[in-house]
Amino acid sequence: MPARIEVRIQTVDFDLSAEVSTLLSGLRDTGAVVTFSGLCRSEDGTLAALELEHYPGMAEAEIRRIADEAAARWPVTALCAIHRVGRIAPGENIVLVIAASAHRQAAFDAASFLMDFLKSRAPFWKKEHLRDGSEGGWVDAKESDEAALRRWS
Amino acid sequence: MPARIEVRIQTVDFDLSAEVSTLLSGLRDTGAVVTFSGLCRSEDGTLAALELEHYPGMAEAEIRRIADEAAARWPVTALCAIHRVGRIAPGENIVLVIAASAHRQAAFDAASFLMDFLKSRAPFWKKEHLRDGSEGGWVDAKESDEAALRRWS
Amino acid sequence: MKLIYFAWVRERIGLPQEEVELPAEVKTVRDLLLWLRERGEGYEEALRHPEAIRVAINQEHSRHDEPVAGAREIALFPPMTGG
Amino acid sequence: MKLIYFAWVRERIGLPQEEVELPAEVKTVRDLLLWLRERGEGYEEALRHPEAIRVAINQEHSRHDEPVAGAREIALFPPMTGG
Repeated sequence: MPARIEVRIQTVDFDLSAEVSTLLSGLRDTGAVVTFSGLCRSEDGTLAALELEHYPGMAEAEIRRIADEAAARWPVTALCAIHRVGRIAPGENIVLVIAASAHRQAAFDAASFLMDFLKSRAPFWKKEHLRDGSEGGWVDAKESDEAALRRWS
Repeated sequence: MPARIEVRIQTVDFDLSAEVSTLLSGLRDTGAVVTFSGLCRSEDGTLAALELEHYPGMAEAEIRRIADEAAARWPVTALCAIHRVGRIAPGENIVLVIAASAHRQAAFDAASFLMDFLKSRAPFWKKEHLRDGSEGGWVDAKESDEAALRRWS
Repeated sequence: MKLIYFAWVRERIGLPQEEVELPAEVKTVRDLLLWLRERGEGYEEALRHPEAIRVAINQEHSRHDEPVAGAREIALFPPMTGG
Repeated sequence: MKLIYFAWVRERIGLPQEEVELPAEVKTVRDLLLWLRERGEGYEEALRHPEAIRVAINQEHSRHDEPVAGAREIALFPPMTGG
């Protein structure tokens, strides 16, 4: 049976339990579920909010291509990726990835792969708004994120 | 600040969202949360339930030793492990591990480490009850679980 | 052909998107970036380091040596910072 | 000294726990397993392959060559299958 794949981009927050139970409903033989939640950090209290911009159409398509690749590499029963856009305050969720499989290693690997590629390949950009009212500017891409892709090749 | 560590053994089910939000409440600078849920599989519909036995006292202590080791190896802000005991039906949760950190790789590694050691070092045993009314017997330990520990040494 | 800009590329150029007619000598993504850079101050500022710009043709990542012929939609943006 | 049994070790021996007085010649975990094995049919069945038995002294895993002297509580069980 092909893996169930769910990809969403939305402004509203999501609930971890609800997303996991919806994704797994009716699926048999799932023994392991790994979730990754990416949260907006406060940056020592200096950050008022992040503003998330994306490329509509391509963002969904690119995440789906990454998920299809993960499903081809590991025996997962379901994969889900939800990315928020718009204004996000410290402590709030930015992104959720879920990977389900019969066994734990495939679930861990697929979730980690999905996050690594989502970070460096999916067309999203973060801008910082600071608590002192100024614009912190666009967040720079990190070399460590690009480097993280190499372990999968 | 030392990592917040929560270890519980209980018969009742747990809620993923509630456990994550309780664990993270008031914690700053957490940007990444990885959860692992281990579920009871149906084994192609042959399984009626698993019965989980544990060594009270040692089970909590051993999981805490594993969590302390994980907190020493990775810069985590919080770790949680909840293991159910008693009778568990297919589709239900058996175990939950949560690892929180500023960055994603530490959260993935700590959660994976915690699960690997919990599986082979924490004193829990599974017995199968089959749908045809017979006892399926005690689940055998897997060599692959023992092998999984070696990648952390 | 439709060009779309995101993040600081969009802010510096001052437009979210535009329709352009490419001259015949613009054959690759790199040619496009160098041609656009000549269109004004905002373009010059956005594309000063063309090698840093990521490009998608018809919503798929493309390298700078790929041809632009036949593209419906080309997007220019900085390295991604989602997740 | 208190001995505690779990899973199929408990089922085969037929007891969840018991108090025993160890003879002086039982010095290590391995000695204990071999001594227990002589106590009856259930013990013989549970401990037929002593090398497969996991042992905890005072609620910490121990190797078979460790001494048992001074232990308050020794637990015998099969390889763990939690998680």
